[in-house]
Amino acid sequence: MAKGESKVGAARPPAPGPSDGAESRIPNADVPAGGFVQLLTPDGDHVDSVTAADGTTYSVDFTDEEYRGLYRDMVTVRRLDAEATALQRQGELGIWASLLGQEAAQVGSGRALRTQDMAFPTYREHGVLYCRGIDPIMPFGLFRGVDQGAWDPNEFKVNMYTIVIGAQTLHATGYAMGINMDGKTGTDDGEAVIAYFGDGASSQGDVNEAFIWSAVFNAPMVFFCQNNQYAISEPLERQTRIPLYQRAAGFGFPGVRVDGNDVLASYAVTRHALDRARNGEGPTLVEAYTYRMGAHTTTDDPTRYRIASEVESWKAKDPIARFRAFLGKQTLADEAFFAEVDAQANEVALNLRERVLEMPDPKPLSLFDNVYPNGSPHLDAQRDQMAQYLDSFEGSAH
Amino acid sequence: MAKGESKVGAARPPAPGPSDGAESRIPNADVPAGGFVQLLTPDGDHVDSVTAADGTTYSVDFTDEEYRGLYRDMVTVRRLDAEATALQRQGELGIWASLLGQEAAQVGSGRALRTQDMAFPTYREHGVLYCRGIDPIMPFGLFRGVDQGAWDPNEFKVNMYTIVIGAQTLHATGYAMGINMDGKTGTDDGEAVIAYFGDGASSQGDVNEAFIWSAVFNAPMVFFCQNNQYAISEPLERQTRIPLYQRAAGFGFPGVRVDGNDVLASYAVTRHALDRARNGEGPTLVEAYTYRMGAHTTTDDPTRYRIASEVESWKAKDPIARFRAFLGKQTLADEAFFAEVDAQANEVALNLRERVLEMPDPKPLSLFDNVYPNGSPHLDAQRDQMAQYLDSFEGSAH
Amino acid sequence: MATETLTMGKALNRGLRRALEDDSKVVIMGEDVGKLGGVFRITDGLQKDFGEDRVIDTPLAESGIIGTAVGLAIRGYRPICEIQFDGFVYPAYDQIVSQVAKMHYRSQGRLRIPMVIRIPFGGGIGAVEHHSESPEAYFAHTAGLKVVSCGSPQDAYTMIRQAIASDDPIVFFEPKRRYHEKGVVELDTPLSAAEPLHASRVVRPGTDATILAYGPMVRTALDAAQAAAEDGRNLEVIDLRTLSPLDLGPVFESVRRTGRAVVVHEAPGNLGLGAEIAARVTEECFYSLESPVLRVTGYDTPYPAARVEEEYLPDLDRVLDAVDRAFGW
Amino acid sequence: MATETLTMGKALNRGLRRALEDDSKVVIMGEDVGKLGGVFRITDGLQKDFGEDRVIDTPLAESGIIGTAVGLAIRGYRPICEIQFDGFVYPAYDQIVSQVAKMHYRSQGRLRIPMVIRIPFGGGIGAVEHHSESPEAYFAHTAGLKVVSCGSPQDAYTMIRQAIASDDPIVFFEPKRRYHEKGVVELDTPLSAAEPLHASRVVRPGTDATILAYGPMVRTALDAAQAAAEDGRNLEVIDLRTLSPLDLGPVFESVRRTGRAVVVHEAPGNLGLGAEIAARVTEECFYSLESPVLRVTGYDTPYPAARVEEEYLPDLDRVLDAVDRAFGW
Ligand SMILES: Cc1ncc(C[n+]2csc(CCOP(=O)(O)OP(=O)(O)O)c2C)c(N)n1
Ligand SMILES: Cc1ncc(C[n+]2csc(CCOP(=O)(O)OP(=O)(O)O)c2C)c(N)n1
Ligand SMILES: [Mg+2]
Ligand SMILES: [Mg+2]
Repeated sequence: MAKGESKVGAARPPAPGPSDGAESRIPNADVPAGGFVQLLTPDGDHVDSVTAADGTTYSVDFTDEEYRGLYRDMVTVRRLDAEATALQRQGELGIWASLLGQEAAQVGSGRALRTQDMAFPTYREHGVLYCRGIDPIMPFGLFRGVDQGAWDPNEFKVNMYTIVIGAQTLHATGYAMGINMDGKTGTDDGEAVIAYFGDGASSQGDVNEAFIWSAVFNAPMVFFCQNNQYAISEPLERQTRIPLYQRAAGFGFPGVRVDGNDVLASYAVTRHALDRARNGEGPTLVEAYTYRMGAHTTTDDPTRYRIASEVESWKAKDPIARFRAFLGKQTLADEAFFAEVDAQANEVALNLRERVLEMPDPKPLSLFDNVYPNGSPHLDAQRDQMAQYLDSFEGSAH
Repeated sequence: MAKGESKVGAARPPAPGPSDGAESRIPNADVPAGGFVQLLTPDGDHVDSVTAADGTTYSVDFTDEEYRGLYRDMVTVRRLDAEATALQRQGELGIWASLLGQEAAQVGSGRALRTQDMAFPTYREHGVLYCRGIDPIMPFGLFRGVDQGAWDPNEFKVNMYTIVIGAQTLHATGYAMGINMDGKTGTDDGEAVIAYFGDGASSQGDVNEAFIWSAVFNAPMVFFCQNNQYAISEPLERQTRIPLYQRAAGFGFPGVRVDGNDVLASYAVTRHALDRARNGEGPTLVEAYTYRMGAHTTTDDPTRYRIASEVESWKAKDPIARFRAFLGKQTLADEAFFAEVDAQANEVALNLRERVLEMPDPKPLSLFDNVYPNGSPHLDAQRDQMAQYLDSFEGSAH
Repeated sequence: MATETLTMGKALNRGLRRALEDDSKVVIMGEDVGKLGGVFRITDGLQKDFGEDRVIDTPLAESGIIGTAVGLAIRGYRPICEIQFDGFVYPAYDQIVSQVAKMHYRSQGRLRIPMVIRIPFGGGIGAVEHHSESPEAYFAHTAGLKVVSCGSPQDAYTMIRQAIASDDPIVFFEPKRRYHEKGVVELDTPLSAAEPLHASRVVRPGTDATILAYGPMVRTALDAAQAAAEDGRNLEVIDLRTLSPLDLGPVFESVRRTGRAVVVHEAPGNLGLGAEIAARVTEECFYSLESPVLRVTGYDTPYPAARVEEEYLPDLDRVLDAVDRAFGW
Repeated sequence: MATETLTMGKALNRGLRRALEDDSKVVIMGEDVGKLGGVFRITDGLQKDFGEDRVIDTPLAESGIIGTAVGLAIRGYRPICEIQFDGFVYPAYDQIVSQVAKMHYRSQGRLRIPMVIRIPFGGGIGAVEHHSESPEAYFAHTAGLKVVSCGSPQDAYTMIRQAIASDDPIVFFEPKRRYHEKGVVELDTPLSAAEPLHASRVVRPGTDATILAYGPMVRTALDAAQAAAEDGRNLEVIDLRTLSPLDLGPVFESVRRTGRAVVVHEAPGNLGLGAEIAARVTEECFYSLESPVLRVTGYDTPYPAARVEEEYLPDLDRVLDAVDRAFGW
């Protein structure tokens, strides 16, 4: 479906703008106070374009195939996520941080990246990695406990996962400063950086320093905050008393809130912000308003801090269901397509499972590897000691 | 002079409001882009009241005696400051951080505090301490190197100086949370807290966390930022690309910029913000737009990073000269008064000098005192060892 | 006297509850300490019973937690700050090292910061990175802080109460992998009658060598002593309990008898607690030592991936190996 | 070969200049490093000659300095971060300990963070609080970081260039009270021909006891050796130079000859470098030691007010006193 074809009569959502500051979260309303950019309603109705308070008009222009691709992405990352949760339950992963409910925010923003762009994820952006074309097994080493990331950020244009909340936003900013220093901004094919973080992370000093740095150095940055309403058990009100996207204004760059359960709007807003950045117009904060449908991680028990009805109300806004409705309404896809996507996702997931189970445990002595690029005689001695010690046990092969 | 008596025809300064974000500092203009609250022009003309963009009207209502008192305060703290600089040059202080040029911001805000309020200074707020009625010698222990503050914050309602940039803003916020917990907010005689910090400090994570905390807990806080245009050698542009007072909006509380060289406006804006805080209306950020006329500290050489003409242009806005002009124009004071104030300030300064020179050096063994409220046998042993060691030198008396 | 069999986690919870009951100035602050009761449930039920002003869910920022707690302490409160995991204390490092540790000194005794910083620490739980660190040396090296660690449910219950009652700022390391281990806890002994907080203790008397441990390694050391006993070697085990200041009197006394000492901790050996203990024991017991003080510690690498952590962590075998080496010196 | 007499500060400046010339990826970042040339003028003139993109005045936030430098390093830059004073490194502690130190390990060697963190450290300059700290133990205890300190203008010039050229993340401690001391500096020796960065060095050979020092205390140790020589005692002085990893081979060799060792540093003794060195020397030279390894260090208090710092800091007399005690053991 090309731009302009759809004239579904959805009421235009309130444009993003200053709210009264009193109530930042109305869980049972479709649209939060202060509004957000939405191109696809929960019922799957598509509006052509939406103009935000700052005058920016957002729209998407996908081919039919691309629309179906977004659906396939979302279904696949959800299926992979479910497999990971199952693997954890079966003791095959130490822990898993599920993206359930955040597929649209991740696939929309992930697909908005151009090849030359660089992403700095937290620990939950499995969907973003997937959209970068990365083997879905890549983050599993960390969660299985066989490694701690172990990939080259520059090879995949995705930094390793960062668990220390907020730290990666500064890394992203520094990387983006480097883009400026390399003269790789100011044109349509410039480079840009996206830093992912959560609503909770917005309280960390590091994140606010990243805002300052990126503003002062006009870094080509998109700060992509997935506001999934919770930092483990703590609701958004523990982090801010006004909508998060407004934080940016205080630092002198634009902030925009997007319906994070709407893959089209997530794409459009992120793409626009990235293109601003690459063109030398500096940073943008995107708040993707979404919901963590599952537990914080597999060790969490969300029933202790949130009520079932809240979760239910968000189910009505499910990012995949609405996109499926949209594809159906627009006859962009039929049941056969949906079944094929499910089947393929299933296959990818089962393949992943198999490979996760085969991931080799690290060798004991490997714990001494790669502490320093130039090595250390002190560590070499410790390694030798450990080798000798292990040799003292019968039949040990390290 | 009571409110309303003066109808000097000063052009009303631009009210504070959003600027275009492009230029935050125009050193040679009287009024920065974005405006500020000013009640007294550099020529000493007093406007009755000024209404800011957010609708708040600021004015002062002093008796003649109080007006003269403000002048006396400013002259005295400047004179004491000059004495301190001289003492440092003569080797009697290790270092001195001069407040030269910031007298109005400090005296205005310091006098705005009510008895029950608590202040958290940086290392430059000698004028605020003075306004709290504290013996001017109090901060000299630190700068002479005989102690590290050594006063009880609760006795003077002023925390010790904090040298680690920004750290005190969190202390202030915690203290203010305690006021809420004690039920001491919500009335006209509630308690409030003021935290001082600089333009440079605004970049520290701690300061931004303090903004977040105070917003979330609706802490009775005034963040008083003396924007003196420099963090040592770095101009404001290294910290922000929009006016600093606008930072607050991103955290959900009001920010206001005041002419920090105008003691009346500094008083009015601070008093209003403190009263909001004590009444339970939460935090305010006040940006006092001023200029550090001297070096960062006595070890600094500002000629390396700023031009003489800039300093000259700010001399025209001198906070004391303008207040003196105002007193003269309004016939609130005559030459005899000015001479008497100078003489008295001189006397206070010479008295201070004498007492600084008499400050006793700490005894060697005192370095073991007060490490822990409950002491430590380990340290007791070290102290005994040191005592023995010192005894081994002939004629030592520790 | 009331005794109950409690896990260490529950014992800590009971200790915190007692402190909240006993002193209205005591407040608990941290991430998820409220409804969730903390990710380890150590504060379970406390917000419900004491309210949101006493058990405060904070914004997600550790420097903010400690920095605001300093302000609360100046105001007269006694804050207990929970750091969710060992690896997340570092954003608060400046506030702890430059503010908390120094306030009393700087004020020449006029100000007290009666703060307890609770840190679940150590590995062995199969966690991802940053969740298994042993940062105690950083704090023990910092003058102005006191540092303790509990090795049993009874100590957990008593020591947390003593730490809260103390006017010293105390970093309280909880051996998270022992949270679920049970022990009999005497609940009603008055604090004044309990063993002092800053005292080490012989937890198993012996004659042949002295094993020094704290926190999670106390259990490991006791297990090693048990195994050694079966081989006819009689090891004395001392639970250090206080890491700063160290209480080495009982250690010197023991080493003078045994002539051999092995220090065990999970933290990297390089500049760890073991180094300080070895240096001091050598100085005090120079002529009694049959072998140098040996150290069994984590290696000098970052904490490794979970599936190799068992190789990284000291265990019974490595302790016994060190004892053997001490005997073979 | 070009030699010049330079202060240590100027030698560092020349080393930085060379590094900026030699590698276009080298950038300097920090507070006031530009027009001002840093508060100690170590970067004097560099921004003028290399531009604002190579010598970057940053916002006032240490975590931001290190955190963005990590990003620049990922992008292929070689950042040199200046921390203005020792006491202001702590806000960056998390980025240093959890990010800089671990990136190479976490990536299994795929990522390098060739960062140098320059920290003017130590006391003796009459400064106010937070300006005279010796935090090296915090970093030496941290696996994944290397830590060095220079004791002479020549080493300052060579070691800073080696540190910048190294792919390891290095914390570079500069003895600020020695910035103004002069020495002859050989400027053109290729780095490949210079002594390795991570090597300790005998700076005064001797036979009777071994004095170990680094940074500001090298001068003090040499002065003590000079004074002892007048009393007929022949002390060997070793400049440790590398604090992590320690290069103790020459130390063991020396102590086996002398039988006595004294470690000197300004940092508090408790869990300081001296503890680790004492533990290792004892382990390696157990049967050669005539006395335990003694430590002459700052006391275990916060750094005191300037007017009493001379009592706090190790000096010639305290070093000689320790040597006496070693002989009297
Ligand atoms: C510095 C730090 N403190 C605490 C934690 C423990 N922790 C892990 S995730 C989390 C909540 C994060 O919330 P948010 O930023 O909203 O991201 P989300 O998990 O919701 O995606 C916390 C407190 C951590 N990882 N790092
Ligand atoms: C954490 C920290 N970093 C660096 C410094 C060194 N330093 C002292 S004052 C200063 C500049 C402060 O500027 P600003 O906040 O504008 O206050 P001003 O001195 O202008 O009043 C710096 C960088 C410090 N004291 N603390
Ligand atoms: Mg969240
Ligand atoms: Mg300033």
